[in-house]
Amino acid sequence: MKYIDEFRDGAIAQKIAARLATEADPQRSYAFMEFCGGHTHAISRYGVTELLPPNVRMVHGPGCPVCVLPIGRIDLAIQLALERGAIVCTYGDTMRVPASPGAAAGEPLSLMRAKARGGDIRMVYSAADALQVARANPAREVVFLAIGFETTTPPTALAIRQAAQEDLPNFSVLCCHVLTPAAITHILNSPEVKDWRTVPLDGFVGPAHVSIVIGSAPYEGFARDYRKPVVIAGFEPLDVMQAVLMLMRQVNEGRAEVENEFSRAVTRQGNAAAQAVVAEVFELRESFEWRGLGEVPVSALKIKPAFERFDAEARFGLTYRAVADHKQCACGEILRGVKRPTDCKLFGTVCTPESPMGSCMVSSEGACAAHYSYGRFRDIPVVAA
Amino acid sequence: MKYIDEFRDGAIAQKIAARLATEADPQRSYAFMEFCGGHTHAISRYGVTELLPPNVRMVHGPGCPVCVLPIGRIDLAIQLALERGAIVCTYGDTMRVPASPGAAAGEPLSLMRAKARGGDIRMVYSAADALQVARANPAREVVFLAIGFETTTPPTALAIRQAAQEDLPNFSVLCCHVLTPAAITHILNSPEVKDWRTVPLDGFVGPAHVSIVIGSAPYEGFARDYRKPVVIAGFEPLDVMQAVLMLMRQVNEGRAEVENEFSRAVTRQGNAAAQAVVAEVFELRESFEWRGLGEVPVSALKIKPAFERFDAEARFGLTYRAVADHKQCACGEILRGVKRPTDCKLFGTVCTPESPMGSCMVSSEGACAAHYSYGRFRDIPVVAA
Amino acid sequence: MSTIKKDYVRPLNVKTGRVDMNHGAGGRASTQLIEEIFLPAFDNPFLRQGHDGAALPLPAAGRLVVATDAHVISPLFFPGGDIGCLSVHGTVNDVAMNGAMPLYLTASFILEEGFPLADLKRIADSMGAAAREAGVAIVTGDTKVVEQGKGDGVFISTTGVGVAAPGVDTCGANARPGDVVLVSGTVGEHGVAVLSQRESLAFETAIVSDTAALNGLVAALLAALPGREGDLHVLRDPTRGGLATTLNEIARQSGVGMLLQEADIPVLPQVDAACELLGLDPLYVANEGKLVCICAPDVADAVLAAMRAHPRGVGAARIGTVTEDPHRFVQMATRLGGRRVVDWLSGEQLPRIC
Amino acid sequence: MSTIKKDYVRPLNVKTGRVDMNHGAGGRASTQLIEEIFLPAFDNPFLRQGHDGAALPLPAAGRLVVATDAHVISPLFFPGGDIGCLSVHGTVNDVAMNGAMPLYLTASFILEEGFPLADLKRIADSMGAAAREAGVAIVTGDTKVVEQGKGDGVFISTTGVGVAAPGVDTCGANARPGDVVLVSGTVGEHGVAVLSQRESLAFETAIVSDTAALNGLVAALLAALPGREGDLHVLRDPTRGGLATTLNEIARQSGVGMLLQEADIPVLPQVDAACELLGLDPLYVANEGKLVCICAPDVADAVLAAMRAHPRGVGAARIGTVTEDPHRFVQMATRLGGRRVVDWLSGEQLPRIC
Amino acid sequence: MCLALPARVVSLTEGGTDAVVDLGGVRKRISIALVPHAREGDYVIVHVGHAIGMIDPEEAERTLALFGELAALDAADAAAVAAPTSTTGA
Amino acid sequence: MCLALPARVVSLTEGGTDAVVDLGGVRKRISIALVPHAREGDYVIVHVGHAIGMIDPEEAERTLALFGELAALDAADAAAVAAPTSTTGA
Ligand code: SF4
Ligand code: SF4
Ligand SMILES: [Mg+2]
Ligand SMILES: [Mg+2]
Ligand SMILES: [Mg+2]
Ligand SMILES: [Mg+2]
Ligand SMILES: [Mg+2]
Ligand SMILES: [Mg+2]
Ligand SMILES: [Mg+2]
Ligand SMILES: [Mg+2]
Ligand SMILES: [Mg+2]
Ligand SMILES: [Mg+2]
Repeated sequence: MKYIDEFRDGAIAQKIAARLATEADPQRSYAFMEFCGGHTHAISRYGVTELLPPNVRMVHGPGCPVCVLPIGRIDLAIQLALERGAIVCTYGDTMRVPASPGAAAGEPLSLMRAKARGGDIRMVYSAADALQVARANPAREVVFLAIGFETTTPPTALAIRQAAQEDLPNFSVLCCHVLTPAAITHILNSPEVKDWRTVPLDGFVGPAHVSIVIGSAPYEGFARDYRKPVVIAGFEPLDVMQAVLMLMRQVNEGRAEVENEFSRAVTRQGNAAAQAVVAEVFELRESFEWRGLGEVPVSALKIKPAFERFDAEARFGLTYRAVADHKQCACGEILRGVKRPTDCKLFGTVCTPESPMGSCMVSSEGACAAHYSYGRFRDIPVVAA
Repeated sequence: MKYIDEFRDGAIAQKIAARLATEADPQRSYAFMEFCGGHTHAISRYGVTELLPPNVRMVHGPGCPVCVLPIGRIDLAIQLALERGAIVCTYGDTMRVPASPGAAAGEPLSLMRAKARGGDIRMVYSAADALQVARANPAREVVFLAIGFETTTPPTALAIRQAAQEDLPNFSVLCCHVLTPAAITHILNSPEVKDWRTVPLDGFVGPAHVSIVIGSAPYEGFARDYRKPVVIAGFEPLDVMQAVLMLMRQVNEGRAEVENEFSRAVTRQGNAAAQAVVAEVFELRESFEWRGLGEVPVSALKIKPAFERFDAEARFGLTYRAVADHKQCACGEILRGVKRPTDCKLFGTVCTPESPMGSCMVSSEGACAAHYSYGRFRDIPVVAA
Repeated sequence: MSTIKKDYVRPLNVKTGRVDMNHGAGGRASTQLIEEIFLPAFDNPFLRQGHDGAALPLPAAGRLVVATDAHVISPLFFPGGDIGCLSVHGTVNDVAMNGAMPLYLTASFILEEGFPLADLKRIADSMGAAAREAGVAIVTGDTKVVEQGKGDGVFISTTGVGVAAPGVDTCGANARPGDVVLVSGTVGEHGVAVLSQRESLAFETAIVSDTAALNGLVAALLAALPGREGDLHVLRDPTRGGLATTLNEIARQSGVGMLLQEADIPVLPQVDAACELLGLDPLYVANEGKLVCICAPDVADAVLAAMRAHPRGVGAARIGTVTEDPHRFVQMATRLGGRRVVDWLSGEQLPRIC
Repeated sequence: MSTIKKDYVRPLNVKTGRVDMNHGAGGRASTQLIEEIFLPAFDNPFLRQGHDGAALPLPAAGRLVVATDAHVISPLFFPGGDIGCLSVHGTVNDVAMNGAMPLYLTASFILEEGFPLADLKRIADSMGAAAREAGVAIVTGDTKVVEQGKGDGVFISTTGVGVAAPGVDTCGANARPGDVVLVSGTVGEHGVAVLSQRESLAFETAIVSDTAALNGLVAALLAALPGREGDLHVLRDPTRGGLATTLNEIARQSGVGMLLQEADIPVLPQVDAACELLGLDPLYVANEGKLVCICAPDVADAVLAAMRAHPRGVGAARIGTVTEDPHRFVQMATRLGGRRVVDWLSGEQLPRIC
Repeated sequence: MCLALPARVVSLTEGGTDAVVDLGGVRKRISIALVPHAREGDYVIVHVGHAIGMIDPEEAERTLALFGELAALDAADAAAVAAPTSTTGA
Repeated sequence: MCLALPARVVSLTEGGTDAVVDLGGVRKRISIALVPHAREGDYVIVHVGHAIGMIDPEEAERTLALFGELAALDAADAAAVAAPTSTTGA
């Protein structure tokens, strides 16, 4: 597969690993946050950690759209399906995120469990599929639970615009699209990073596919104002390794720049067509609750008044109710880089991918799930008999 | 079971049989038509034929409501289910009556086959069940395909009146209720009976449960005007045998009266309450097509204009289209008493209860089905080894 | 030292939990379902092998008998039983009707998404109890989950494996003119008990399903004929389609006719009444704990005595004889003194209004 | 002379006809369905006994092996196969994975009202052909019909009976540290071929399911180790949950770990591409014609050679070794040079968008 | 023509439109809207979930007695049989 | 963050809003409404059924070349590495 296989080459990986080993300053330790779950996944799936010097630590960021979706939003979707009789369409892993404990005491519901209780909840592979469901079920309300960062927002915008053109009477979107730069700002301004320095952050591996849409320019402030190096990197393992090398060099050389390792797909300006349709359909929300980060100002999008009839919140008169995470769940701290999965008491005991307690255990881009599924071996030696 | 078991007593049956044998005039032959399918069924199931003298022949009449339903009416019901998306409710055996060949060439459809092709067709045990289906499915049209003679009409009338009281917006009735006396008149006026005398008819075993509702008075004209003895009889085997004995005596004595063997349930006036609700909801149809008998004037009921919104014919703008029976099917002649099942070329070959070609092979009250399922042994001897 | 936490699986919520698609995906959730619901209910060393199948000791001699049944009953719980015990009895009996001793069962479950785990556990426990009572081990199984609206709660297919002693052959083709037809008890209870629970019919009755394993009864019949096991010509359980259909099947396979005596066919008065009410004929109503036995006339008394001496055959009766008849009619002398054909079930045995 | 017409049954309309409730009622329509569709497709003397079960010759020696599988695939017809042949292969393979020669199959059908008879015939014919190719006889069965909306076209549960030679024991608990892990060919084709037909995913590919019977391959492996059959420690077919889940099951049952070499695991390039597109991992995608073999290291070369010499094992590869590991982790050295756990499948293997 | 059976009224529901009837130990709720005069202990004739008529116990006795008389007649002459209810003259 | 892959445009549909793309022999129809300039032969980046961007082949070459240079560096000093694209100055 062109533009894929070349970026997974084991021989080159060894060479970058060797460079990293050579260039790492043994006197210091490096902590880089990969914002994106895509990077978290690549690091875990390809075993990139093994190839990094021991004094380089990757800190997982909040860039997993499933992970940052707060419980209250899942509750709204379940309410639409079970109480309002709507067909709720959503992307894969969203189905498994635990909601607040349902009427059926005991375990919390999730969209998947709500489906097992009779909710008509359907997994789609594209916002366009949800539109199709609405066309095929004219007598039913069809709601698309739209999650994701800037990558995923333009297809949702297209779907809403299309619905407006067709004057589809039964389609609406429960919009949960969030913005990457706002989250990075939030982390940089968090007391752990900014004041207490309990979370050392020497730089960011910047988003790959988000940056295709928004370009690299939005990160420039982080380099300039917070003096943090940013290297935008593709989601292939060599991209990640190369980005770490580039970050290490910036740190070693005392630079703080936005560099673009993913120049084959990312420009400074991003995708103008995508930005245009997003601007046509969406506007900024004053504030939005992120799981782990809490209320973050101007960090999400909502549907513009011109398209209000496609806004499920308005259409169904939904009232958002914030719900606290499970008391012992450390998702919040993990999403802010303050804790690692193994710091959570529930990790691997009551919280597993089969019965996740927090959202980080749901998607394989979530820090807990990635560590559970790919990284647990790390503390034991392989003993071949 | 009180009022049942006493009327199935084998010892008494032997005694009535002995009386019949004693009183039968060996010089003549007796042909009695049992109008009702209920009598046909009792005769077959209990083996009554064995207990009658050889010169007594029972002629099966048209009193099987499933049998007389013409193809065009089944077509309408299928059309409602498959083309209009209605839930069609009906009584048991109606499901299996062959309709005209459907779009899917080859075999004719039936309600059961239409159900297998996705039609929402439900068997009910009472008109009240169909009402309940309508209440439970407010978003769907629910049509009750109402068949039957005067026995079954009052419950349908009650359901329509109830729907009107509740102002049920999605319930309607495809009314196919027919009238017994009109059918008897039609047979008595048929050329085979009246003119050519090819069908000798020495009297009628009169309806049991129909007569509970309409009383015995309506038959008096047959005795008076056509000089045919009528004995109203219950549906238990002793009732039938006793009725035959009573008919035989009338014939022997040259009488033509209406006698009531079923006096434990039938009065001269019938059930006034039932007649009242029927009169409230229904009125006479000018003409109605019966399978086998063709168009019979004033032989059926239709829903009164005051209840028109519950009349599926009006509500869906249905147009009745008469459809000819299968060319080789002798149902018509059988229903008129002109032929016996074994006179039909299709009997027991292409036409069997599993794949009936005509309606008489559907219900176990139908002459063909009754003979197929209960009577086929008649021509072979039992040889115990 | 390893900091990895020990394998821990949050137990299934069998109180309020439901089957979801994960339980059928073949991963950890599937394994958990099996280990927490099926293993404890069926427990035996073969099942605990945990292979995709079971390796079993080979019986010493005779013929191997296998039988299978799909169980799709609605409602799943009915007076006198449930789909769990039924799925054991249904197949154990088919093995037994081959004159064989049932040894092992396999079980395949098709669960509908949303099915309550509490009901599943109740069903599995009922299967386990029925298997233990019948002396068979459920040695291997499979579980799939289908989406809501693509199943009906739970379907269970079971397959039984047993061994028939040499000289035993009870297949449907063995009936001969002159043979005696016996039935092990009253007919029609199972079907009536199930129908009584259908919402739209809903009648009240004390009738319970007769569902039961008949391998013990079959063993007793064979034991009553030492050296003459071959005189037990046919065994068959009159399930779907009832006694009438089963006798017609045998008549067809053996190329014979039968003559039954209506007065001798045992039917409980309440079953008779319920059938009247619904317009059914008890001869066509399903049984799940009765058998039909066709045997040589000179052993009929011994067989009938052996039946009546067994708890599953106390109501046994001689109901007719096998006749020579190229038309293979099952006929019946009615209680009234008439005669009629007792035909195959045609279509479904549905409540009749006319 | 009798005027009764000869038994005549209008043949099923297999062109445009559909399954209706009568076909499952146990009467004449049920019998007709069996006689016109299943009997000709499966034809063999055991099935023709027409009993509610089959009486079979007992194998001479060894262990009796039974296995069962419920098949609920959607779509029913997919590139490379259909639910019919799949239901034969799935169970034949489970018997074969016990080191046994499969002899007999039973088949239980749950049909949804309205299912086209033409499709049923096509499926039955495919089952019959697959059974003949695998050398097994479908000896008995059962058919039920459920109402529309309570099934999904057709579900098929099959049970296989076979016999394992003395000394053969290939159950999942037998893996030992130092053993070699082999796979008989490329993984992931079946699952990808099925997914490619799902309406909402709909992609075009030349990939076809690998569905096939593996009893011939197993026989070849055993034949390659005369007197040392015991060195074939584990056989297992990596179906639902894929290679990864199967290896985890074995690790758990044997109380061992494994170390795989990603670069050595054979995957077709198109399967790789389809998995990339859908966000799937081929290690978790179902196979229906592949086996995993874990054997003693000193016979590994001979086993691998025997695999490659057999038509069903031409793509066989050595993919890893068994390790001592109280945590029972299946680990993998990645192509990149890193290392990771290869965990059980968690939840469903569903297309992933993030 | 249509299937109907005599069953004993066990109890009337409030409002009096429905009743529970008993047939040989089997109980079922039916509508008695068409036989408003039915009371506990009466035998009603049940058809498609509705009582459509009632049994007149005396007439039932009469009919059974008639059957009984046949026994007496067996060896005797047929002439003396009591005529059943006749509603129209000849 | 979200799964996306480079795939080659095989053909454009009429109207030009959709395209068929090829990834390693697997073909799928996607929307190219967000990359209206995509043409046959281009590599687009596909996410949830939509092309959201395009591959710049020259930049891809440059990145790969950069990896390649590491080999040359292996035994040498690290100082001479060419700086990658920098969009903001330090
Ligand atoms: S292990 Fe589970 S409970 Fe703990 S932080 Fe992670 S997701 Fe939350
Ligand atoms: S046998 Fe069939 S075709 Fe012939 S008259 Fe009877 S119902 Fe009609
Ligand atoms: Mg069976
Ligand atoms: Mg059975
Ligand atoms: Mg059986
Ligand atoms: Mg299995
Ligand atoms: Mg259902
Ligand atoms: Mg299996
Ligand atoms: Mg299998
Ligand atoms: Mg297997
Ligand atoms: Mg069966
Ligand atoms: Mg379906």
